[in-house]
Amino acid sequence: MEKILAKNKLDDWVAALSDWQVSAPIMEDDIWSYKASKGKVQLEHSNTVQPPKGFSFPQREVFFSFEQIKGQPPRLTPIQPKAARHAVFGVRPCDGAGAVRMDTVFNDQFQDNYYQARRSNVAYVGLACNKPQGINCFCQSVGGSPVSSQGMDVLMTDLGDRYYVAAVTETGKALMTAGGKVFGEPSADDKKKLKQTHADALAQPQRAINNVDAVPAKLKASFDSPLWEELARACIGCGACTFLCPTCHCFDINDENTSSSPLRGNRVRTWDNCQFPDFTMHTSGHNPRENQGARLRQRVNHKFQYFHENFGMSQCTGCGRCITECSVGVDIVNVVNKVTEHVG
Amino acid sequence: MINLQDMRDTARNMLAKNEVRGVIGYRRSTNGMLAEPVVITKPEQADELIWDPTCFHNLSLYLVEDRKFLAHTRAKADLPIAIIAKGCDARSTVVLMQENYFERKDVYIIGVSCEGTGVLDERKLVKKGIRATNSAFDGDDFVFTTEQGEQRIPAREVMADRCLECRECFPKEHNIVLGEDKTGRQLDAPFTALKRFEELDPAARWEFWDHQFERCIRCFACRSVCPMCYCDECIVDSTSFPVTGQTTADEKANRVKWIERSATRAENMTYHMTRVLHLAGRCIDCNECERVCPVNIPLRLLNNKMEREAREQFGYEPGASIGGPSLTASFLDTDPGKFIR
Amino acid sequence: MTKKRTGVFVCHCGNNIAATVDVKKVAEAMSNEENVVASEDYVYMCSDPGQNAVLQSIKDNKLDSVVISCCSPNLHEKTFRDNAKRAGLNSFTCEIANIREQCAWVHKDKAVATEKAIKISRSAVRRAGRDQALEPIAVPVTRKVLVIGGGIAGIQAALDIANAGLKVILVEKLATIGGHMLQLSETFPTLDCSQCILSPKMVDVSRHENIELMTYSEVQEVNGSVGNFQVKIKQKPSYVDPELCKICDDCAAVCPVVVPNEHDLGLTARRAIHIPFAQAIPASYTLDENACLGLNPVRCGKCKDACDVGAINYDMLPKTVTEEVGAIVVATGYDLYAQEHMNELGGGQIDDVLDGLQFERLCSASGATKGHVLRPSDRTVPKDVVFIQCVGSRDPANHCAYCSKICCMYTAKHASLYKHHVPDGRAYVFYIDIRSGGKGYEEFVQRIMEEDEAIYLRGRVSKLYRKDGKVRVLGTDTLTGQNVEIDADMVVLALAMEPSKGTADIAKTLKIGRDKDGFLAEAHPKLKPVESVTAGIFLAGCAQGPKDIPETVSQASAAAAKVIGLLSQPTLSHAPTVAKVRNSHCTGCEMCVTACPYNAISLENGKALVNEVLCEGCGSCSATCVRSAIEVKNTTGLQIQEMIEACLA
Amino acid sequence: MSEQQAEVTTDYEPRIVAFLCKWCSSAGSDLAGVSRIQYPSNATPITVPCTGSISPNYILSALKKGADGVLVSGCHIGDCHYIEGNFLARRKIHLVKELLGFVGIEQDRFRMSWVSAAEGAKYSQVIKDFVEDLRPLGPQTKVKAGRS
Repeated sequence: MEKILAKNKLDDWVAALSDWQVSAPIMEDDIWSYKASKGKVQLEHSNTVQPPKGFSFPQREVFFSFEQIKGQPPRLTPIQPKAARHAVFGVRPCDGAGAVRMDTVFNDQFQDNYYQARRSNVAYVGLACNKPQGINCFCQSVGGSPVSSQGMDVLMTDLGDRYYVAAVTETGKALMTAGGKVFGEPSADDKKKLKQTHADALAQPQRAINNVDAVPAKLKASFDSPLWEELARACIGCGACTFLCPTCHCFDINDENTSSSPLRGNRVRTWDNCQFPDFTMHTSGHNPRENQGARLRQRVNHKFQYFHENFGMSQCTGCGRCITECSVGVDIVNVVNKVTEHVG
Repeated sequence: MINLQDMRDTARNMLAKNEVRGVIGYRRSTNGMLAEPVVITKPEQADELIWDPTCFHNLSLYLVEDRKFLAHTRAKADLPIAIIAKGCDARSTVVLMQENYFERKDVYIIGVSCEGTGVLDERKLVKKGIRATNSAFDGDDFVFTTEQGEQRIPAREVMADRCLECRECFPKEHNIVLGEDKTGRQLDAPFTALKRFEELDPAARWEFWDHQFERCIRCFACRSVCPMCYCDECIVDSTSFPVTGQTTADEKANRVKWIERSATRAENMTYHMTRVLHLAGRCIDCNECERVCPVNIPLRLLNNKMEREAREQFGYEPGASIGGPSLTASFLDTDPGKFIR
Repeated sequence: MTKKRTGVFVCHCGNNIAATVDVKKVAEAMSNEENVVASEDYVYMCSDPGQNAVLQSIKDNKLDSVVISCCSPNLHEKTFRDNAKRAGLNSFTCEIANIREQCAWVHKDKAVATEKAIKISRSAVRRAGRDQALEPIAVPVTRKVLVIGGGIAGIQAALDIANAGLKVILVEKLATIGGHMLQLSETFPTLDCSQCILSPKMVDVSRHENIELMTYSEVQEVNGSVGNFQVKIKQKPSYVDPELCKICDDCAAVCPVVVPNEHDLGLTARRAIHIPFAQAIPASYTLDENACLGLNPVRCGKCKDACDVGAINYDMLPKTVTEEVGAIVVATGYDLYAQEHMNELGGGQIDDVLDGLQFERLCSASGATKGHVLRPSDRTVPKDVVFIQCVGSRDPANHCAYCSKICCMYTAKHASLYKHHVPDGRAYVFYIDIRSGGKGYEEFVQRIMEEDEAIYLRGRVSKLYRKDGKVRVLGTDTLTGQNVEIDADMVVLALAMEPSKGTADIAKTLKIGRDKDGFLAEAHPKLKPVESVTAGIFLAGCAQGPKDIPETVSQASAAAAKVIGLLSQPTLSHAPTVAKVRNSHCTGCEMCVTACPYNAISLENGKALVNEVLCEGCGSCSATCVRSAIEVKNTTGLQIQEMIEACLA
Repeated sequence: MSEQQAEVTTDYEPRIVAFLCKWCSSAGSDLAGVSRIQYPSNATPITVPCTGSISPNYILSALKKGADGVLVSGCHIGDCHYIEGNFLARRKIHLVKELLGFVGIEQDRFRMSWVSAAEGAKYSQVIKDFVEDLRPLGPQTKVKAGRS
């Protein structure tokens, strides 16, 4: 299903999605973030600081609550995520690609019900990038494209005063069907303009990872490279890069007690972060990744080598957030290029 | 004006003469026009050093990293390490020495005066819609290179808030210093932003902070970038835990959890409030925490509040003296006590 | 940590607790606590059967910790800890939940009081859940005592302690011991000669083999704690060797410098080289370096030349000694409130207006006028003398709020002495009321009124001024309601007593507190009147508050008894609830070192190190440490956190 | 992640955690008991050695665990059993109080008082006043952790 939507009709479409909670990027506190749309959606954003991954993988997920009364067996109360259908507008192709990777992780071998319960209720209405969103975009280096519909349910392309709207999945079709008459049919001219816009978008210069196909092997060969520590010398060990990454999915599970006698509390999953020192720390105090260099290597190798070995694709989708938001200039493109350039 | 060549020559000479084992400074990053911290150890690297309005980082953090690295590797440094330090960086270096984190002789401070222009607040530039590929100091202006050519902007329009209110842009504590002492050239009165905020009534203030604490994602960038947050284990929500041969199983099992990992408002709030209280009298307003916050939580207001209380109620100026007592470890008979019933 | 086995014992305290708190319900609620394996209630937990029940339960249930929910820990914490110890438990794993004073006695509603008692008890259970077994710290003691102040209080204390076989160092700021008592003419109510009763004691001090006398000396620094103080004492040079000095007065005879004599409160003069008074101990001259022309033979050197025995040495240097002592008695005495403060009474500017001590010197046979009462301005015999009581005392708005206690008595004595010297003179006494509680005191005052015919006028004096060679006294007699005007030849002010100059400094040096009036604070107003708040430091005499000689002597002997008791044991036991450093977390920032009021923390290899003997366990360090690298044992952050939870559950 | 506002109940009783120093305020509260001076039961005391030992974390923790008010009470200035612990506390607590007010938490939720061992009546008055001042504020939800 492919349609045309006049820009001034966008709000009408949103209004028609009465069964859905609609979120879209809004500018608040000087940053773009996904927020409930309140009826108005304006897709003039550069990419959001936080990717939309939280819709299906929130920073905090309560698995169950527990209670242990003295002399009685423990009582567990499972908690399931509330199921509300959620349409997220303005998702950029890198983040769509991110969703594909997250889906892969949480459904491989074991299906994560908490993730799935949320994910199955989320629809991504993407927006192609006619121009790179920032100076650190490099989606084309990691098998993506600024106009890709990967991971999307609908892909919109800005054609000036109108959007070219294409359904990607059945959910996407349903979303568009709900809009009904707000859409027009695309003319041949529209189709031509779409093609041209996409071609132009692909031709926009981006940052590049050199010889990307050889990267996994070269990284594998560089595990013991002294460069890791050198490149991480400025790293302050915060978690901004991974918390903002559309594909980082590591988590921690803790019991958060609300009472110690009787023992009561919740078992909670929270995002974890390979850049934190205690991420791989053993009880003994031994830490196999004992310095920031090893932690940087983990982040980069996971994206560019291990994920490749496991799933045949780069985990990194080239959104550039980890570069832009790094306060001390740690740059994943630079790191990959530097480390691999010395390997034969 | 700071002569970059002087800075490079100083670094080069000291490294060549083996007077220091490294120089902590700035170089060009691969992220657009921004500078990034670097530690150079060879004389030939001196030409990598730069000095421009994007040199906003407080490099004293890397003195902390350096000491941690030495402690971790059990290495003994026989030479000092040099640091390029702005007024604020020098003050935080003083606090670190006040707290014995290292000794004065271990550090060679190459002071750089901000000469009253301060450094750039990148967000203000973005707000102005300027995409630049280079930036430079020029008198009271910053000069940016953009696609449209050179763009000259009065520094005060895009300068970091802390620089607007800076009382001491000249690094008093130094071994050598580059640039002129233009102390007193502050553009806004100290605590201007704070005063503006305090005009809000309590309900409005709560609404504001409620919203801010709700947004925190607890990436700990604020803590990680702070030179004063050098604790091996943060008492509120640690992402590290020093284990030694003497650490008992009991200590490992029974750590005080003042907050939980969940990034909910109450937890976030407790984290930030504790941090602010622990920085009282130690924070010297480099405002790195606010700069690095990916979601723009205005942390400076909180730290400023404590700074002003310390100054006005206790006559305490953080980073003023290496030998003086710490704010919360000392008291005066004249400390205010009217609030006590 | 393996889980604790805690027993909870809830006391009814007869009906004291049980009337407002449902004790059964408290015991039942506690039995639901995770660590609690036994929870009982009993009518009187502190009684023998009650204690035995606890004892039995500890054994039967293999308890490792107990909580007694009862009265304030100030009353029975020791009882129950000792009891727990009898059962083989470590006494520091016994906690008290105060459900009487802090709950049952202050609330009426049984439901809410019970609920609060549960919270308090639960909180104690949590604390006990993480209590460590601790052993008291044994501290060896130094069997030597420092007495500060060589007045009657210090002398008495030093003699008592020395007689018990302990070594004493007696430190006196001035060149002689004796203090204010030595300035007195006669003492009330018996009118025996002050010098005559004091001098033998002073000689005893100087000859006592256990007393080391350090005059002209001040305590500069005190470190350490009970049993082991390190004191630094600085002795000023007297420039005269007391061993050689023959007190022949040849030196003073040639000394060209004349200054007021402090011993006579300025009523006489002395030379720069002088002996404070004839019977001074040590019996030696002292060269006042502030008055001397320069301690230099080129400038003067007359005294040195005059001294046949070569006792004078201009090159004598100050001497600082460090001594170890086990206990300290502070007897730094009083000073009179300065006349300068009394603007309404001339502010010290009117001739022939004297303070009480000056009058003593006028009456004293060894004094300014060789025992003849002559007024200072013209050396005539005063015929009308006005004595004014409560000068500066009992005046919270302008001067001292307190009663100086001895003025009623010594004014009566003054009036009497005056009348004995000048039988035809008239003695007027202005008073607010007469406080004469003491053995023979009331009779004494009555005798002065009736037999010596002193004229007592109830009222205050509003103004003094000089007129026609007399002092015009304007006052009121509140009994007749009439204004009174007296043209007096002399006026004597019974000025308030205040802590001696330097009391604030010595309090700071010793790290002991002062009360609101600046006197040294006793640890408890009733039960610990001679102890300071710091263990091992005791108080004697007027430094602690105004008192007369018998009372001063009693307190000095009491302090001595305390010291003797303290040092009669070979070791002292110090509470083990002291701060402990987590080395892995300490960065050596020194904040705790700065915050510690006891100098108990130092840096050792870049880490804080607690001197457990000095540490009092106040926890100032732990609240200051941003890293939680230092905590007080059995009051840890974890315990407090769990107690908070228990209070809010 | 928003938290539910605690429902306003009609029979609201403020819950207070009262940190009392062992030597003065705890003894003062004992005296109130001995004198049988009645006061509201809302405050549960936790005895600590000295106000100087009270870490700001204790205060934040109490609020986070749902205390409607927190009281810190110790010896009058100059009377500290540990000489200067209350001086250190006065400075630290000032900062805590200012910070709480700054972020918009009602200033009346947190209180410090000096109550000597002789001031049983004052202790009861401090509690009475605190409870009365807390009542109109309703339950404290701002710092309280609201978990599902």
